[in-house]
Amino acid sequence: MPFYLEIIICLSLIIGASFLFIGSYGLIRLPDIYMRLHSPTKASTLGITGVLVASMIFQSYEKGGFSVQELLITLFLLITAPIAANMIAKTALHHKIKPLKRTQNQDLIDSICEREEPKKADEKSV
Amino acid sequence: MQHLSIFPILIPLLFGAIMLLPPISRELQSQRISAIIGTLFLLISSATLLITVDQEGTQLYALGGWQAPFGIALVADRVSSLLVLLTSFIAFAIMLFAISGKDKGGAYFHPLFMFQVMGINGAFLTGDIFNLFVFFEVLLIASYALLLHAGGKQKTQSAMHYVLLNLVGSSLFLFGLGILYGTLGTLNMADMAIKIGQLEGETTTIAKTGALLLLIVFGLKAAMLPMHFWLPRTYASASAPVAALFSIMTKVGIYSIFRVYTVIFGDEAGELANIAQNWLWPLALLTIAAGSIGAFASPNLKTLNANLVIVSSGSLLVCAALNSEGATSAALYYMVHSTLASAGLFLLADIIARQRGKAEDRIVHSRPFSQPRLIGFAFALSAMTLIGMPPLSGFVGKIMILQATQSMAQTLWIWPLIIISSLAALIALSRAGTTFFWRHNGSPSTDDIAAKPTEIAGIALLILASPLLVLFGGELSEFTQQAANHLHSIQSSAYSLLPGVTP
Amino acid sequence: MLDITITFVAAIICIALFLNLWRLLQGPTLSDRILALDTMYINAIALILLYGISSSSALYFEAALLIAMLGFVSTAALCKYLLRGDIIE
Amino acid sequence: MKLFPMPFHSILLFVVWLLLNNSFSAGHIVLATFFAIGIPLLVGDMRDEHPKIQKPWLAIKYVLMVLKDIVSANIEVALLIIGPVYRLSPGFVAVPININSDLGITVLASTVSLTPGTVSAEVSKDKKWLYIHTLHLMNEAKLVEEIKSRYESPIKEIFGC
Amino acid sequence: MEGIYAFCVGLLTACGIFLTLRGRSFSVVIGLTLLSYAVNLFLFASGRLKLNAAAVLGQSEQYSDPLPQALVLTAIVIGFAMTAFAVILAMRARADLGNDHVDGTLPSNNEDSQRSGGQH
Amino acid sequence: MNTLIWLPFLPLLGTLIPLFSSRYSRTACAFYTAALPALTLFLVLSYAGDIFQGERFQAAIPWIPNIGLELAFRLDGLALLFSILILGIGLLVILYARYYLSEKDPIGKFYAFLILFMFAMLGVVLSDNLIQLWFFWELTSISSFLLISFWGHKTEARKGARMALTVTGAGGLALLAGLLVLGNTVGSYSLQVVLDSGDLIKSSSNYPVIVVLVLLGAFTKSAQFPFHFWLPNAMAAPTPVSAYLHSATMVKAGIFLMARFYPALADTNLWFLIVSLTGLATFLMGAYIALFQHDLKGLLANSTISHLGLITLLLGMGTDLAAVAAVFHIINHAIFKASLFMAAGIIDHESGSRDMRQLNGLWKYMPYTATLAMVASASMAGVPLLNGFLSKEMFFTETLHQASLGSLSWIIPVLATLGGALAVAYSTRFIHDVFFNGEPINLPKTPHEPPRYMRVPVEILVGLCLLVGIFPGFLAGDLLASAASATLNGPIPEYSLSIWHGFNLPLLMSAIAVVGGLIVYKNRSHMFKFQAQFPKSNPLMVFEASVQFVTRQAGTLIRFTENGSLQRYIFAVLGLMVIMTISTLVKLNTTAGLRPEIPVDAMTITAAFLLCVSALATVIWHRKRVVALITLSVVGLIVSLAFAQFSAPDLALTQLSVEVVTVILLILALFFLPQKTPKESHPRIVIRDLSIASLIGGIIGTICYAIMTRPLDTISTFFTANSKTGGGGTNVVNVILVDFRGFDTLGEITVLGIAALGIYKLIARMRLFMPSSDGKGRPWSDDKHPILLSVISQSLLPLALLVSAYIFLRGHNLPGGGFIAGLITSVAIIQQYIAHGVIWIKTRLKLDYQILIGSGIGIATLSGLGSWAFGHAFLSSWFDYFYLPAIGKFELASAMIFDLGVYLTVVGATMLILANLGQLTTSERPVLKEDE
Ligand code: NA
Ligand code: NA
Repeated sequence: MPFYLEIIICLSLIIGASFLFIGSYGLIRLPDIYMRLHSPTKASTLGITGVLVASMIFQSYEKGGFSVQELLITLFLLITAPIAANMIAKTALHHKIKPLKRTQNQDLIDSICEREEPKKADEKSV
Repeated sequence: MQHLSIFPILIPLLFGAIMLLPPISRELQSQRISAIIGTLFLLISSATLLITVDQEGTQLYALGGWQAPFGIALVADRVSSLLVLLTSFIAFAIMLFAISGKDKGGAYFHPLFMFQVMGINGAFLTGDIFNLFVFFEVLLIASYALLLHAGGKQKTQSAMHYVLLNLVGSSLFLFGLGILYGTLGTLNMADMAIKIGQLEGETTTIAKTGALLLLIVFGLKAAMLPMHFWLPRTYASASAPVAALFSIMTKVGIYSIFRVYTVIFGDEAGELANIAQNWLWPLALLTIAAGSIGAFASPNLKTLNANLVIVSSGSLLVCAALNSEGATSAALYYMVHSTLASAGLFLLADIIARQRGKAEDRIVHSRPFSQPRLIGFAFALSAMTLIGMPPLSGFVGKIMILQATQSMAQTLWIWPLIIISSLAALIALSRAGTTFFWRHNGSPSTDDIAAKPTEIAGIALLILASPLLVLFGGELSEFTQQAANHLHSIQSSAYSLLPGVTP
Repeated sequence: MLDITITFVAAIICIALFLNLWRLLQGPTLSDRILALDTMYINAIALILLYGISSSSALYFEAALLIAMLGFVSTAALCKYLLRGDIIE
Repeated sequence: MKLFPMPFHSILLFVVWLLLNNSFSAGHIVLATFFAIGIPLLVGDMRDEHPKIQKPWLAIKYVLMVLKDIVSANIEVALLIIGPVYRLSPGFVAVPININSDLGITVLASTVSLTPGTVSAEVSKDKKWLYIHTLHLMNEAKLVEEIKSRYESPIKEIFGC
Repeated sequence: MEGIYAFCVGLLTACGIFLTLRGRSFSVVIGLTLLSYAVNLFLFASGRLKLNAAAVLGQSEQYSDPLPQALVLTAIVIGFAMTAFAVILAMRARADLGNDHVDGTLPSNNEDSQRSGGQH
Repeated sequence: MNTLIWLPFLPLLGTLIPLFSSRYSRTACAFYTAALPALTLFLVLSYAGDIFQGERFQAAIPWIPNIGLELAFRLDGLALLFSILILGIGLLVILYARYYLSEKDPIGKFYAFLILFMFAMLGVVLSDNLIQLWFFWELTSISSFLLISFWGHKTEARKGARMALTVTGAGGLALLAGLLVLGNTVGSYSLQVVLDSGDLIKSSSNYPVIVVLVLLGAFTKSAQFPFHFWLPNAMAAPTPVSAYLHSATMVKAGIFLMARFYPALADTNLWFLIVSLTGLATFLMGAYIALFQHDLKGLLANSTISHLGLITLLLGMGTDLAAVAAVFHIINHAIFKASLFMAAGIIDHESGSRDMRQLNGLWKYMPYTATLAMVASASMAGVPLLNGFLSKEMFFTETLHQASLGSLSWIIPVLATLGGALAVAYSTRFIHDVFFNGEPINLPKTPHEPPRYMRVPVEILVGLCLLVGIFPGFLAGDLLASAASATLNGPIPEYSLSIWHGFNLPLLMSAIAVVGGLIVYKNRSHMFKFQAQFPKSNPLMVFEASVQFVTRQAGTLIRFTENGSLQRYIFAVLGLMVIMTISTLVKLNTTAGLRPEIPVDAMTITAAFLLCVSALATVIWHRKRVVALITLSVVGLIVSLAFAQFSAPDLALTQLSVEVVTVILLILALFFLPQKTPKESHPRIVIRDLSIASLIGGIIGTICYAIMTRPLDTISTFFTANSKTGGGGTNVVNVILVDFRGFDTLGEITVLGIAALGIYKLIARMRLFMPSSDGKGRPWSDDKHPILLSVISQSLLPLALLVSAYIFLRGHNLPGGGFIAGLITSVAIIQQYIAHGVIWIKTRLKLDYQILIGSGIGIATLSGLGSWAFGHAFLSSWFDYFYLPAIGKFELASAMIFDLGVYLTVVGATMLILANLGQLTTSERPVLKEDE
């Protein structure tokens, strides 16, 4: 395998792995479920893309043709990850899980749960 | 005919599948007609198979054209074809019974029945141990579904135990298969028989654990103590045709024990020769005892009959423990006899329960029967068969078993138990019979509960088979003798079942 | 170089999986656990692809694809269960 | 019945088939065509009516933009995660939306989830509000404005709703 | 590697067996599922472990034993069918008998079970 | 064929006659019924001449040679004697019963049972084969059961019959064992061989066993002490039955057995001790008890017991003359006892009572019957000029001619005299209490003479009493001689049948007996008072109570073992498994084999750690069900990764897809199950379960390790070698599945299909628990179909279908195949159900899942059947490569059609399960079709 390819593969692998790691790390580190949602949804999608790119290049080289199958995985993840995040957020909200204290607009949570339009600030104060 | 050996599997499979498809799936009547036609075809082909095997010897059928041990082979020898014919016969009789209305009360009765028959026949015919597992599962899953036919709390409760226990059993089966494949590297039973003798060193010990695991699995199916607990409640709660069909299911376990422990772990298995027998001895005898005690304690006819199934299992296990041609021959005869008898009584118990109003089949006084003569006659025949009283078939089987003991120790253990179990059956069944037919109050029900002609025909086929087994006992026992002879010689002539390899 | 990178990356992904497991065990809410499981699916895909690279085999792609497809369904079903109890209605 | 009830999907399926098989051989092109026609016919009924893509080029442009945003979103979020957590200031935001199609709303919500620091948490019953959670909420009004201008309007344009 | 593998199989078996011995149908089903994982891994291992040796002609230099794999595949499918049946039967039992105990009756003199009985 | 073979079967044929002729008239029925027995008797008698000359007739045809059973009959003196008794008295009973039974009684059934019994008895006495003898022996038990319980609506009849059956049945089983041992000892089941092998038998170590077992059979049947108790309770039978069974036939079967095996078994100390002492005890006890009976038939029954004891005692003595005396008394007892039973029946019939405290002074009302009865009684008492006297004289003589008890041998004649006295006493009571002794008390009917022909049988029998008593040699000489000779299997001793032997000790004993008997009768009031001190124990009650007791104990035991606890049942299975495997595994010295292990890497450790922790977490949290489900998913995921790592991509794919479907299924089910599991296992149980679980885990782990580290020589090389050339595919696993072992796969999809059908059955009638809130009491969300999920799912469906097509088509050559493709399709459809709900799908997806299953299995089967057309075996595959312009080379294989069947079944089954389960809560829930 030419050196430049190896470099590219390694780089994408390392970048991918870093993002994957950060995604999982955030899952541990962030203080509430709503914040944790962000980390795998985003960091992981990019992370997996990195690994996929590495795989694509590697397999293309190995087969001597081109291998773009891996794109499909990315496609699937891009389509589904937001929906999964949305579903998980819905469950958290449905279970009335308290967000971090300093979260802004916590008063919205009731409306979100009821899927109503947001109550206006002035209405609330009345 | 070239494909004869696979007919007993394919016919029920195809009929089962066709019954799921329109137009047959839409009408109960057309399902009934095709079920009768299917079981009749099955009966004819099984009988033809038996005759062919008897005349031309063992029929090997290499599925997919792949010769054993690489492909799956069906082995129709005297043993398997006899049991296949038995299955087909009771299937036909039971189906005759069922089409009078017992097939109502839930969907898919007929296809499930067909699939169960297919599973049983497959288990008898296959020569491959993993394929045996598959057919075990076919017959089990069909039996689970059939057990629940027509619903009711009782059924649900007993099905729960039956299903979960068998799931554990299936797991053990696979563990056992894994061990055997991991040590022998083959799945064909004849090939295993050869390879088992070639095992060396500690691999032998590992293979032995596998063999014992299988013994547990087969023992569970055969209701061997301490794994018989599930049977009485399960059989007693099943609807009549299902319980009747179940009467062959314990025999599948017994058959597997004979197949595996005389063919693979038989006399020529070197260090692993006859490993099951030491375990079978005490367990078989205890099984007889447990069944007899259960028969004594049974509050109703179905439970009583179920306990007698346990007794018959115990007796058959004794034959397996005896491990001789005579014992195997006895077992084969006894198997045919006891399957027919208990199937017949399960069907009859349904008519009895139906005509006795609220008392059902409990052994308490009740209103009189609306067909006392017919039912009484059938019951008497049934009971005598099961007790083992002449002139019905039980006595021949019993004598064959008693004659099969060879040493003093064997005799001292087996004879008293067999005899006491007969006495227990005698007492229990005579108590049931006198109560049913003579302890009455009130008048017969005026509802239309009389046994219908096809019901009578089904029961008659099963019950009247018994005197025929005695009348033609000479021929039949000669056949079982030859079958036993064959079974015990497979191990030494295993290469004849393996066209794919040369010694 | 590729070998060393693969070992290194594998180690990182393994740590990531440990972290997911930690979250899965820790909870505290069911949503957290489902999220952890969902993340695990993604890390597993990465691991499979990495294994494919290290063993120069393309046979593992389908497994990764299936995890991507089916993992989502199971996440969605679990969430629907928490929301509605009845997932098919 | 139309031959291509779902033209966008037909193209997608055609491409995906070739991707899956890593092959542009004649045989696969035939198969890809077969599936591109066959599967939509098969599942044509299993769909609600959705607006068609009116401006394909805009759609492609939009996709590229989102891809770019995803990359930056990832980096941004990664930095936020490894940075000091106590500085994060999360918050919920209600974004008023004005898209008349479920598909459009879904695309918008997905985009929002994939892009910087936001996750779509809920859509109100009347489909007029998209609730999002932000990891680091600095300026609510600006965020709402950015979502509406950067994502919502192109989507409306693409689907013409 | 074989040691770790065997340990995992053993542990899965133990976990499965323990849950299978519980009293509530759902636990038993979970236990049987774990047990079937163990069974499948065990059966698979009877062909011995090999790395980079998928039994696809031309894709690897050596081939792992394909036969146990085929067996496990069959076992997985059958296991699925059985588990599915058991699960639904558990539901049915709950519906028919009013509780989810595998025996259809709640063990007597048990405060815990009585407390939970009122929950539904 | 020899007519001998037909002898017993003629009456059997006759069993049907009464059933069909009873519709005409009772007389006609009796007449037709009697025809075949009469013919049989005629045939039997036709042999008599030759037999008296010392000939023996035998005939046999093979039946079941494997068990030593042949259809073999012999007609010798003993058989002739018994045949004449059975048929002769049988004919009289037929006539008698015609008048005895009332209009209400089904006479056809009665006669049928009677003839059946006659057939069985004839079979017993004519048998020339041990097994056949037992065969008929058991038939007598059954047919007598039917006769005794003829009035089954009466409790005593039912219970009495059951007791008789139980006791004689038990004896029959012992007899079977005895006969089998006997046959084994001799090496033949032929009676003649056995009879000729007396010495061999007696010197065999089996001899005591044989004697005990055979005698158990004989004693139970002949109501010998301590098995006598069933006989009095069998008196619940109609009197004709008693007259037949309890005088001449059934109870004599035991006697017959002892006589039959006399040459083979008798004449040893053991035989003497058992037989004569039992006989003596029975003789005395029966006579004593007879004295205290108030019931006429009770008296006769106990007298029968006593007389049977007498005969047994004679047979036990072991001398040839005693045997002759025994045979003679068999004849005499049969004659007088049958007539007495019939007389008792007449009295009962005409007066409505059998209680001797009510029956008094009947002489006035029925003098003719009274005379007959009195003659017969006198014979029973052993009064001279009657037949009973002769054999009793012989009996007394024989008691004097033995010395078996050594210096105590005198006891036997003394006790015999005592028994004789008791016999005189109860006979006197029968005569005096019934026919004299004042006026009848409260009889239900006014007694009168019976119908003319009802008396005829009695007249004949009483006539015989007199004739034999007066002309013994002329009437019974030949018969007795030939019977005795057959009994002894050799020449008979010198004896004289004359009435008068001069004044001798036996005559004195007779005199003492008569005088003593009269004295006893005179002082009966004292004796009744004495007897009244003892608590009355009804054997029937005792028997019933003991059966009840055993039943109860059995019930208790069964309730203890089969306590309905699945946990215990599973534990039993596992316990057995532990015992069996550990007992083997301890012999495994080295766990690790010689096969080199794969080095460990970080990835594996991580996966293993994840697996173990999740599995443990599943166990620890199994009571929090949703959490357990999530950890279970992790386990499933790791298992698939393990398959992937160890070179099984197909397995990985399958495991993954099955995993998801399983999780969905469990989630669906969880809705209807409690959300949490209560903590209910006792800590002791938990520890027990933990121990056995760890044990089994350890065992399985050890075996697994031991196997993996040992090399294996397997048949699999065949598959890799032939996969491409023979199966046309490069994915060996798939080729095995669809070709080499396609039959397994066919079974497997059948299982799946059946499971779906079964599940449908389960669901169709399910009542529902639908929780309105989750485990923590939170109400469910009102968002049924989240909008984002709905929209995305619609877009995913075509993609998922494409992927499943891809997986399907590549399966033969690369990982994939119909099964995985089917699961992917199902998951995609399920996803639509989850996202959109049932109603939405219902209007859009018109798939009948049942048809999918049926056609899937059908297609798979038909693809296998296709090969028949080419003369190949089922499931033989074909494949070929084709060339199309522009497309190029491609392969078509029958295996793909098979795989299509798999695909369809999987989709059908999975969807039938999941969709119907999902639909439960909706208006589309499956319901039972009306016609099913
Ligand atoms: Na629903
Ligand atoms: Na539902």
